[in-house]
Amino acid sequence: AVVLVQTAVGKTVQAAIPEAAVIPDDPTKKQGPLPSELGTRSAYEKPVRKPSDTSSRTPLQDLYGTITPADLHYERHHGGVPTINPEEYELYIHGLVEKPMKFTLSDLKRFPAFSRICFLECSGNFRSNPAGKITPQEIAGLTSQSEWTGVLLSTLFREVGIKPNATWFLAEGSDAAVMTRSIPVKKGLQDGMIAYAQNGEAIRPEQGYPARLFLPGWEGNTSVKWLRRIEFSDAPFMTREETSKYTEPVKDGKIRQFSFDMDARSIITFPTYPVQVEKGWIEIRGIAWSGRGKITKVEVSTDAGKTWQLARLQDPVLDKAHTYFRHLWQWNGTETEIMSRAVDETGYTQPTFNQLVAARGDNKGGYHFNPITTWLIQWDGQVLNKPDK
Amino acid sequence: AVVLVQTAVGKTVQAAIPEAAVIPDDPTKKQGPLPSELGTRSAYEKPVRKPSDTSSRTPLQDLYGTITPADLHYERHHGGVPTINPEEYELYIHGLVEKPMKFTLSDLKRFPAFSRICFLECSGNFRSNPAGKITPQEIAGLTSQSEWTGVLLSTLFREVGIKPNATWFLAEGSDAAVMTRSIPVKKGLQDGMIAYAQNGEAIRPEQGYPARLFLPGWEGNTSVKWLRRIEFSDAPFMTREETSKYTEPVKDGKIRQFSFDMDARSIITFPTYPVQVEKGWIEIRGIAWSGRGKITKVEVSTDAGKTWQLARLQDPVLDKAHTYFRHLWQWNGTETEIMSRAVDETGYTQPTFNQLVAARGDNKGGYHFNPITTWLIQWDGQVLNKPDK
Amino acid sequence: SQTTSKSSASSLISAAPVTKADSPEWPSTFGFGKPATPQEIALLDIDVRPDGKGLPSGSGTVLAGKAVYAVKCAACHGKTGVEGPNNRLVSVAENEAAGTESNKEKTIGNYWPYATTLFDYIRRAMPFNAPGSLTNEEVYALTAFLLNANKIIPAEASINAETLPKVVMPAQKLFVPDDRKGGPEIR
Amino acid sequence: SQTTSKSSASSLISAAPVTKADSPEWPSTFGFGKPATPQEIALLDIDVRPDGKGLPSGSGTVLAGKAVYAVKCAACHGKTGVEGPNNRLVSVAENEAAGTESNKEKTIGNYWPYATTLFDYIRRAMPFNAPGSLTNEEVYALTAFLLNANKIIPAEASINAETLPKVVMPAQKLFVPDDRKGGPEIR
Ligand code: HEC
Ligand code: HEC
Ligand SMILES: [Ca+2]
Ligand SMILES: [Ca+2]
Ligand SMILES: [Ca+2]
Ligand SMILES: [Ca+2]
Ligand SMILES: [Ca+2]
Ligand SMILES: [Ca+2]
Ligand SMILES: [Co+2]
Ligand SMILES: [Co+2]
Repeated sequence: AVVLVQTAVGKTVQAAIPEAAVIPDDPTKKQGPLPSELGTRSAYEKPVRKPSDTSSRTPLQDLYGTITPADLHYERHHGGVPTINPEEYELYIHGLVEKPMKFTLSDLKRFPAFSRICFLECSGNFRSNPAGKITPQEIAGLTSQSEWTGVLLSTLFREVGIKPNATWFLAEGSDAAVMTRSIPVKKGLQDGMIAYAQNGEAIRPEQGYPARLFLPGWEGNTSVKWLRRIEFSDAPFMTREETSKYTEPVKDGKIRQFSFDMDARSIITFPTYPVQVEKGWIEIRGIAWSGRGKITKVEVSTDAGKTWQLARLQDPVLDKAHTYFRHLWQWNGTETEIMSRAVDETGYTQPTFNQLVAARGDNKGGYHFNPITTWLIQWDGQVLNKPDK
Repeated sequence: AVVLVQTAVGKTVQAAIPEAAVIPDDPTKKQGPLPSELGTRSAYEKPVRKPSDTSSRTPLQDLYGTITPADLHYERHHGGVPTINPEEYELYIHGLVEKPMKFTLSDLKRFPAFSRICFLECSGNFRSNPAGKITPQEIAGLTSQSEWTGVLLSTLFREVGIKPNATWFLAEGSDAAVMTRSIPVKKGLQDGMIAYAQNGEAIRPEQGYPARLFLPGWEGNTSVKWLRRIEFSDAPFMTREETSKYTEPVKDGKIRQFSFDMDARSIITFPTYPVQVEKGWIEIRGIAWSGRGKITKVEVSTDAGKTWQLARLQDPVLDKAHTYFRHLWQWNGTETEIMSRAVDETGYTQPTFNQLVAARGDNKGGYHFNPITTWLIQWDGQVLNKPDK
Repeated sequence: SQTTSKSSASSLISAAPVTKADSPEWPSTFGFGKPATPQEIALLDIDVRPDGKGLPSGSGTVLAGKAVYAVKCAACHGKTGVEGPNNRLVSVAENEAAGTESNKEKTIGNYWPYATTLFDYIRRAMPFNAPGSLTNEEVYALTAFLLNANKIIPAEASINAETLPKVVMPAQKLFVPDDRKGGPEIR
Repeated sequence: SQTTSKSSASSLISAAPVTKADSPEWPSTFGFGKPATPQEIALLDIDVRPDGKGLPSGSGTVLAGKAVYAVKCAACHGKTGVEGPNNRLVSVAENEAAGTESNKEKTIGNYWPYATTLFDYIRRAMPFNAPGSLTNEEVYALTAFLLNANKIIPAEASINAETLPKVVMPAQKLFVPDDRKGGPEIR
């Protein structure tokens, strides 16, 4: 992993783990390995996800752009990662359709294809730590971004002929949880797709190999992986994942259901715990995204929220995509707090923890919890997460 | 690798190699592996580069989008891949500057960063085969695309203060070839960068770990990898790679030098040799790119060049970037030739082989050779490359 | 979007259409894929809806469910469905509002809006280490047992395709559709 | 580009500046990095320009070069620089234009525009399997030997920092700068 080193003068920026590797004193004097079939990482670079029993989190603080390397894409599944033979794979589409059909993987690839760079995020993407010793990976590592390629649902839906009373469809996976979610047909027609490729290559097993549903901007769980079946219906199916899970208590004892859209969010990924910085120029960096469209601006505060300044956004700023932001700041060595907030094209501004609690009741955390993340810069340059309470 | 399978009815679309893997009869009845630190490819997918002694080519026909997975990025080097300890890495900038400086990798990462999705292409990216049994990988696999992140040269140049008479700089690598190229300062200021990251993670060893020059749209060799030194000068240094190599004989016995820009080019990547297709709808797919800016259109001919139709371009269409094109075609089963040509925002149209030979003299192939690639569809659906002559 | 230009080397710059969605000009069918037969579909079509559609024949009692539970479920969910180590299946303070500090555990009794979901989920996903291994009778019985343990149905109830959709779950009235719409308001 | 807004939850949609290049508003120096001393630079500064800048002291003769060549180069480039297996170093038909069918091999004699490049390249990259291992004297000698083998300098010539930049290479007159400019014309 990229770790942080403290040099003599205290310069602490993302740097790599040194290794007792066999390296020449002077690489210009020794011919290196010849071209190969597959490249590998430098032995000095060991980025890793952070796995638990149910998920594995992307090391946001170790990444430099918006594409997540496929092997670092976050994982979340409910019955482990199934092994599926692509030769035997079939997708069934039935229910309220004119022509119930089944498609092999080759069939899916023959249809006109579509690609987009888009984030995916688990709606349970929030953690905190009372001591502030928590990294961006631990707080918000259940989001990643890829270039997805596949066939649009609108293309497949026309092929099977959906009936006028079909308003929802069930998406079912072929994992051990036989994961199911009910999806409004409208979303499918708008921008849903069946993705079979990720960052140029076949989708990875953890991301749904050989094919998954992909619903841009919606909570990750709805983009059912290892998709084996789509059934059209005139009502939602009320599966466990859209009732017992992926719903959230809100005000007045109510429980919010079918909360698909991922609200706009941002997080600073540098400087963050466990970095120690020094006085002078610091480029504050992070990512911002919204499930409702493009990010229009990211504001950064370096004085604990008193004033806010516009961060620079890295183009291209894409629809429903991680957008890199950067903000140049001169730290004078006094203790302060830095934070970022995203604004999307609907005019939504990422709220504070207290704004969320005020709006939703005393349920702190849970699904769709997207508060501003604050980082405390101590007098000695040590960065800590500021716990919300 | 993704290979092509001939099913009973002859459907032949990119499909994966079956393996004698231990897979459950029904993946819904067996819990799969839990979340992990690093993902891997499906055991059914084995894309590989095609290595020679001096280069290794990206499997263009196996890719689905515009991002090249880092381990499949093409390789070209002149002394093998050096192993460089990032803790010991230093970049020197000197010559016609106010302040000769050296920067560690951490120093480079502290400067304001910049990212862009951009192709890279070796100017020697052309091969042919008299029997037509040649894949897109073999013809044009010395181009790949990544999201690159680093520091802009303009930022570093201001830091060292370049003198008014500095018109060129030498870029020198720390590989066994101690690779050197002379670059006009103007290009450096325009959009040059020192890249230390690729597709979100640290740049890979074959691509210049821990830091390389990156000159958008220019022949790959100028983007010197494993960069150790930049020296400003008032004239080019006339290194071996810009005299004996990376120059091309043109008309009247002349030799063209400092031909940096990569001319607009496109190649169909599906259907191509060794695919066999069948009658009916076929989505013709490929990539187009230009070193001079954006692709404005790609035209596809399915009648051996008699008529041309506009292909659909996948947005976002980015500056100096591989742009995916797709064209829907109904093949009636008669023998024909299909081909694509790219047009860029300067109005340049990718030429035919004969147009290039007419313009440059009888030197066929060599550097900066970007002819239209033609694929012959035989009566039985077998696709062959049509050799140019 | 398939305009034909006869020029052999046009120098006009004209923006090409970008692929935003599929096109109404495309054929109404590409002819890829095969018809799925009712028999093929039936093998996969295991879902159960709140109105009972999808429920198989058969039935189960609380008593029968208790026996299956002890053998196949208790190890993970606890002797009485409360102890864990995995998800609590039985509400301990069913009068307290879901999600409050004193009743953080969301269970069948206080959080599940439809009884059919229980049948559907157990059949597709449990036991966690042997999913898809239960008979329909076992699933009916476990459903009955868990509904009774959560004080939703009486001990003598029998659960089948007729009775299950009629069970009204305590939490159903709490569920409201998402009212977030983007825009300035925080919801 | 660092406009300050005091709003705590602004709902105005305003396009933020995008990072296209570095900004003139940025500080003239960030203070990262360290000064490079002349001694440090000298250790790396091995390039040689056509005007001779960068050439070290020392010299070499054709005869001395012949001896070094036989031991350290001939295995890869052939006994007389023609046979290979690696790049041909000596022109066999130096009167024929470079790149023609009958003389495809581009060599020092027919294709290299500057003699200084030879010194620079051999010193930095050859022998391929032991780059950076030659003394300056050896490099001068090998340069002399290869220039003579290509009939560019006489057998008795000595090559040093004075004489090398003055050697006029046959191919120099052939080199023209790139005239491609984009636009419709094919060049
Ligand atoms: C080997 C451990 C294990 C066994 C045995 C097991 N379960 Fe589970 N059960 C789990 C886990 C783990 C989950 C959570 C799965 C998830 O969230 O994806 C769970 C979830 C559940 C849930 C959903 C709880 C909720 O509130 O959403 C129900 C209901 C359930 N199990 C019932 C059963 C029944 C009935 C059996 C026996 C037939 C059983 N389980 C056997 C581990 C087990
Ligand atoms: C182990 C093999 C090997 C040995 C020994 C070797 N060379 Fe080379 N030489 C090569 C290869 C391979 C290349 C091509 C490198 C490239 O293109 O990147 C080359 C290229 C050259 C070139 C450039 C040719 C051109 O037209 O661009 C010169 C000059 C040269 N070698 C000189 C020498 C001299 C002088 C020696 C002895 C000191 C030597 N070589 C020893 C393998 C060798
Ligand atoms: Ca999820
Ligand atoms: Ca310090
Ligand atoms: Ca190259
Ligand atoms: Ca056929
Ligand atoms: Ca059904
Ligand atoms: Ca120099
Ligand atoms: Co939700
Ligand atoms: Co060139």
